[in-house]
Amino acid sequence: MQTDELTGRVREFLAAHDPAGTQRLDFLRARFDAGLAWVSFPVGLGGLGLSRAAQPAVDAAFAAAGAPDNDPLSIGIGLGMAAPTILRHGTDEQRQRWLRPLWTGEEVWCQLFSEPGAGSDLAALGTRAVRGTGPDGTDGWIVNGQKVWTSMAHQARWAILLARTDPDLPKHQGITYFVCDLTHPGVDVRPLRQITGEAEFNEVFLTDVWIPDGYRLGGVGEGWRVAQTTLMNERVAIGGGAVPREAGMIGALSRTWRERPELRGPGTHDALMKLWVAAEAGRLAATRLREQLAAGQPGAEGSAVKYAFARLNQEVSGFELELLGADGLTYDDWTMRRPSHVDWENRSPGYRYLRAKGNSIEGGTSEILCNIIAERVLGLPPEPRADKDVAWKDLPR
Amino acid sequence: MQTDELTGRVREFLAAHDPAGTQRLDFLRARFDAGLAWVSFPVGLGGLGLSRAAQPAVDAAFAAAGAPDNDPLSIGIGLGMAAPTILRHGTDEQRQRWLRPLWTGEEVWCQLFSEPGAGSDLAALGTRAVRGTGPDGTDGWIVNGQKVWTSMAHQARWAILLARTDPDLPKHQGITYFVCDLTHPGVDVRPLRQITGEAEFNEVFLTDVWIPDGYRLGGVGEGWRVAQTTLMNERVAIGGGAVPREAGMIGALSRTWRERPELRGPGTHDALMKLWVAAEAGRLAATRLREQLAAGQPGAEGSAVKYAFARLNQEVSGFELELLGADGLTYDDWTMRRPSHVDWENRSPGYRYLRAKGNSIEGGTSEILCNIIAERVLGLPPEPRADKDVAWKDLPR
Amino acid sequence: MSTLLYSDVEEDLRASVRQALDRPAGGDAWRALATGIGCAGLAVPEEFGGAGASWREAAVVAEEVGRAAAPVPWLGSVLGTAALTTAAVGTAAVDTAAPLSAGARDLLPAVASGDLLAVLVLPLSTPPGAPVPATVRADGHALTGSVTTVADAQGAGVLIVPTPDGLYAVDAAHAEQTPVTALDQTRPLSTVTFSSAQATRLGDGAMAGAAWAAALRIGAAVLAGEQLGVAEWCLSSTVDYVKTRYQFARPVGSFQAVKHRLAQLWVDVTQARAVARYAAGCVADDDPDAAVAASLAQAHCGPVAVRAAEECVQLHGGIGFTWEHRAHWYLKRAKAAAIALGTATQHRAALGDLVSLPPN
Amino acid sequence: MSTLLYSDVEEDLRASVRQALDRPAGGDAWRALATGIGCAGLAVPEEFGGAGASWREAAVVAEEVGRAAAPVPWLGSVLGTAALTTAAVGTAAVDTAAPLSAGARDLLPAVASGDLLAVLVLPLSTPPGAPVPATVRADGHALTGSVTTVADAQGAGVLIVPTPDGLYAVDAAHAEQTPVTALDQTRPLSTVTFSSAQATRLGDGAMAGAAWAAALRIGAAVLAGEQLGVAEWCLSSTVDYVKTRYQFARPVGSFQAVKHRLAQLWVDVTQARAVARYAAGCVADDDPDAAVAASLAQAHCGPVAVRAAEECVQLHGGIGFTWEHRAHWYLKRAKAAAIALGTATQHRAALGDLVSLPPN
Repeated sequence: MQTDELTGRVREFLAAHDPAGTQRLDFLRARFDAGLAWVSFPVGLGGLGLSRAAQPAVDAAFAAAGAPDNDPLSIGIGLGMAAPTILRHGTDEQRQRWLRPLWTGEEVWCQLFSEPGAGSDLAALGTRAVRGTGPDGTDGWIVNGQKVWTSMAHQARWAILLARTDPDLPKHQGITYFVCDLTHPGVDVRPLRQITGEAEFNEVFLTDVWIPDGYRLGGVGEGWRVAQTTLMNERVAIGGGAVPREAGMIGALSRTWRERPELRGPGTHDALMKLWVAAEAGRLAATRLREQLAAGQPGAEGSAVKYAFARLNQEVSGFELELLGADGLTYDDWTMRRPSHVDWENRSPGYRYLRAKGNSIEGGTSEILCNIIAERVLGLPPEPRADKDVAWKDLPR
Repeated sequence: MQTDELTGRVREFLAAHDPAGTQRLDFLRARFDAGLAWVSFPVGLGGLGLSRAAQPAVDAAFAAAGAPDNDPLSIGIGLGMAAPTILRHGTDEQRQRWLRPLWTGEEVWCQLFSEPGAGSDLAALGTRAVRGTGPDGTDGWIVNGQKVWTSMAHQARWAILLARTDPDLPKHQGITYFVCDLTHPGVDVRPLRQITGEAEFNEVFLTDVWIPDGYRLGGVGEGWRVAQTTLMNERVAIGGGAVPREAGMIGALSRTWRERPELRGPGTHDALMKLWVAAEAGRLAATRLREQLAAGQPGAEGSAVKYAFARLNQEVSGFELELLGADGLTYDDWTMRRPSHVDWENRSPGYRYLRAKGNSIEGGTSEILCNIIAERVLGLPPEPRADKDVAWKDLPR
Repeated sequence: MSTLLYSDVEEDLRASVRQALDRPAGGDAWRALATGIGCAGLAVPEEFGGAGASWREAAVVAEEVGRAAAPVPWLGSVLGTAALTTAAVGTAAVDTAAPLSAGARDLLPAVASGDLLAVLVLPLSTPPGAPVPATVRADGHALTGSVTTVADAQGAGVLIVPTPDGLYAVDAAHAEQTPVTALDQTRPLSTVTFSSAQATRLGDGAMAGAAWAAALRIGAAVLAGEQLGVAEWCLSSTVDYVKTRYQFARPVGSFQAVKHRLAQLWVDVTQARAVARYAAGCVADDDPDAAVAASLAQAHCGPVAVRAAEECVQLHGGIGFTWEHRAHWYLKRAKAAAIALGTATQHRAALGDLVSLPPN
Repeated sequence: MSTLLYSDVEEDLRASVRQALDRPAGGDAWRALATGIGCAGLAVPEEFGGAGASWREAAVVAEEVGRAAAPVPWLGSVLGTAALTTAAVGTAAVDTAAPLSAGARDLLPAVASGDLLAVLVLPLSTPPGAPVPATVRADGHALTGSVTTVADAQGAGVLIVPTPDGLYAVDAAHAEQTPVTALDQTRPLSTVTFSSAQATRLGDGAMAGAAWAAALRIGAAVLAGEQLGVAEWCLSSTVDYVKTRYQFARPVGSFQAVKHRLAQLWVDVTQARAVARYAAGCVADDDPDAAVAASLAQAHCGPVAVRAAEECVQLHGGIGFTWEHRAHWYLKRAKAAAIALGTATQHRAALGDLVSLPPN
């Protein structure tokens, strides 16, 4: 489909559904049904089977018309991780059931992967799912375990869940991928306060939680393979459009420098400019990666972009506090909140400093990213492994 | 023995051997025979059985009297590595034969340990020694192999040598420690030019070199244990007395900064001061280590001092070249020479930059030092090892 | 140069302090420290009821306070006591013709006993070499003005106030304090405001300058001890953690990248120990090199503590990012301490002047 | 903003250059490059016999020159050609009312053909934003004066000499050259001395300034390509080496500390590629952001190349420290290139002015 035809369709849709005169949810459902939600998805599932490259123009046209959006920042896990996995590994029935309310935001999703004992080594997870019979007499699974680092769990209806269905197999082989209904009994979501004072994340305790077998994504024991779709989408997500110069933390720092000449000192200018250069280098590298992806050149630079982003955020925010002197000794607010996403823009420099510490841990630690780059990009040999052919239950821990 | 008595002996010796009126070699031999060479060595072997702490006062008294010294910089390997090993592991006959001319400098020593295939992993060395009969019909060893990074080999009479006597044992167990007479046939010393243009080091090719069994230090197969004495002395050697502030490369850099104000720029001052602080921190840490050793508190900081020294030298010399601008683009002399030691003082900044690259390789790479610190000081667990119980000849390489 | 090692007396003191700070929360750690062990009087001359020890011992206390990230006003106490002692007995390193202060001598016994916490009213971010600020003005025996981000003042009994015109003491009850939300919650900050507050004049402007300079220098040296303690806790707790945390069926601490980072951190901590000891010794001896030593210590130990705390959070993985784990207190304390009494950058600039390496 | 990717034409060019530089020593690599492939005329407009390509393509050539650490005068050629082209056709980025230079137009065809190597007479260490130096003075059509550490001049046919009074061309035979012992033996340096040397006046002082500024900017962008090539060779040769070098019965490249260092280096090289491409695109398009892009490229790519070369030496262990192994040529080239056309520090200072982040 040509760009012309696509923008024509958006125009038609907008003509038929006046954003100003339509209920938000009705509008979003209609947009989904018209295939104008995620245009790279198949027809009938909110898309038109186009390339991903066609999406930004569509979103821009809706935004320009003042149409409501689906608050993508708040439902990022559903959009970015659950949806691609359901699309690729789900049955027709599962896709029909879950994708529409996921996209409209009626149903929020979260991710139950990490565990206290399985962080970087996710495949070591120990949450158990054993076959059982449900309240309605159907076949399914009884799940017990503890998950952690679960953002949005307190607002979510559904979770994608990895659980171990066979502890006698090596760790990658005994895992199965489920969708868990968080309204079922036995799900206990507790806020997990972090060093910023907030609780973006939760711990989720699962006690005899019932999951119908129809909520399984992929085969029994195929969970690790299915999870690769989810994780790849997590790491590749580096935003859609081009980022302007001085976006992000370097912008805040540059503004501080420009607006508060009294903070400038002889020893700090070169350090500031080092960070400015690093920010610009990171921005251009991300831009080049986007061009590569758009040109169909698969680049492994996604891990590099995430790694560099964490490093830069930590350096910039650390420098800013010291530059600020007296103000760097203060904090805005230690109140425990449960925000739906990180607010880099409106919180204080102290918050940015602390929150940035998470950037090198969440979604793959910087250490794991370095392993990935070293082995998958540079082709360096793996380290000797002690966990390849050992039953999960026999692993040292 | 009290300090008074010791300095009394030196005074007596000097009265009996006027430095001005005695041949250098005669003077040194007499000093050795008087037990005033290395006073911590046993009586009869150049010493008086005193503590190491007594040495600086003796050396200072001889220096003050204008006495000739044994040019310790040029015979450092003999003094620092061969001598302690001969003393600890040699027979009485070996000690009597080798220590006196070693100390006086009549016979220069070098070290044949490293090989092209055994650098950091020294214990993997492959130079072979097999039992044989010498030209005089005595029992001994025939040695074949290649050694590398051998300073002073072109001037040396003797070498301490590690060779493999049993390839069927795991790598640490089949090594034997020898003294090799470099005047024997089959020893081929070739200069090894390094990135500075000089050849401080040599490659030594050993082809059917005869070593009498009487030149073996320690038991057959005990070579790795014997070598620990040698290597420990290499790494602990961090000089005797206190080092003044701005000694070493930071001094040269500071002088440049003070004498050439036109080189100063707004962005470089903080970088200069970072290096000054690092140099001073390294100096104080080495001073503290010396105090610990003098107080009998065994410190593992020796590895830290060497690691930090290499890091600092590389950073300081790299910064100096950039500070110098046009002058940093030049070099003093690419002529191939064979110096007996490193000349940090009189060569150009470019030489210092290049030569400092060797500081993190020679005498234990910085990577190996980090391993030592991590495992022996911090007690971190070793990595999985593939070479522990495998015969040397079956190791992957 | 005095020794860089710890004496047996210092090791005994360390053990006592560590025990006092290990007590379950609820006990008054500060009272145990100040009065119980007698830390408050450590560096006060015996003639004023002090222990007649020195800032070397005070730095050992700081190491333990840092190691525990203890919310005790040790830095505030050191700064106040340093100013008072300087006013009472002078200092060789500061050229001042000011007569010694009878007022300071009167205050010192109560301070030395631990009954009276004297805190110096200065912005915690004051850099080295800064002049006495003119934000508080004296009108006869009444002070008016305001100072922001003052550390440890909330439990103070007496506030020592340097002004360009003179050095004053104000009963803490006569000042208004507004708490500041601090990045480092273990070291409370407040804005201290005087509204014609009744004050005792301890000395003239020259004495105020001398006390101010000595306190900044001594504070920087002692703070380096605290930073060393923070770094040591972070390193050792991280080493302990990675020995027992398994991922990929191996202890995390067996991975070489982790090992090398911790080894390099250990090298820097080892240097920090030497540098902090040197600074403590220099200020204890009123050595001519004290200003260099203090700035050197801040330039080195501040960044080492921050890096140790950052590595601690990172190498603990997710758990290190939680409020529940102790790591975050150390991170915040290290970062705030890196700003306290001047950043490393500011100390490097000061060093340039002190050792004749001018910026241009 | 033009694309940051390489076009197919650029990849073909790269392949040709790589092949030419791979030839066994002895062949005239520069002639093969300049004339055989036509690199000399790449960025010269077609009307003067050039290929009418751009500095983007010139930067691709520089990448291959860097990757081979080839002793060819590519940087000298770029600087000279940039100055001449600017004089001949002007530049949008530099505000100059100077008329276009007939003399430059006369010279360009021989330059474009590769028959005449035109080299700009400037000290290689000239930082960004430096004014035209006054070390050479014109008296009528005779030049007198001396310029140190000029790169690649020893094979030049014509020397382009900017002075505050005007832009001149001097037959290389009319200048005296004294070779300088260079740290980087792959890029010869000399001191160029004019003693009443006969010169052709190409333009006035304004044109000299415009040509000078354009050459510095273009040179910085193209040099970033060279630094990228150096870094890429160092990274890839090190990766290859640690895959096959066994110590402790394992490939050295299987040790995590080594892996992480190489991964981090790869991240920085990836960024260097984007930054160098951006700079090449900006100077090719005479983009208003060209000065920022060129200084950004030098500030980033210079240090990355040095670090890559240093890691290359270190991770090769002993063999990397020998004269016999190629690593040292890259180390010396990277370090000298980090000084050439201004250090990273100087470029960061220049950037501060360009992007309104003033030092004080």
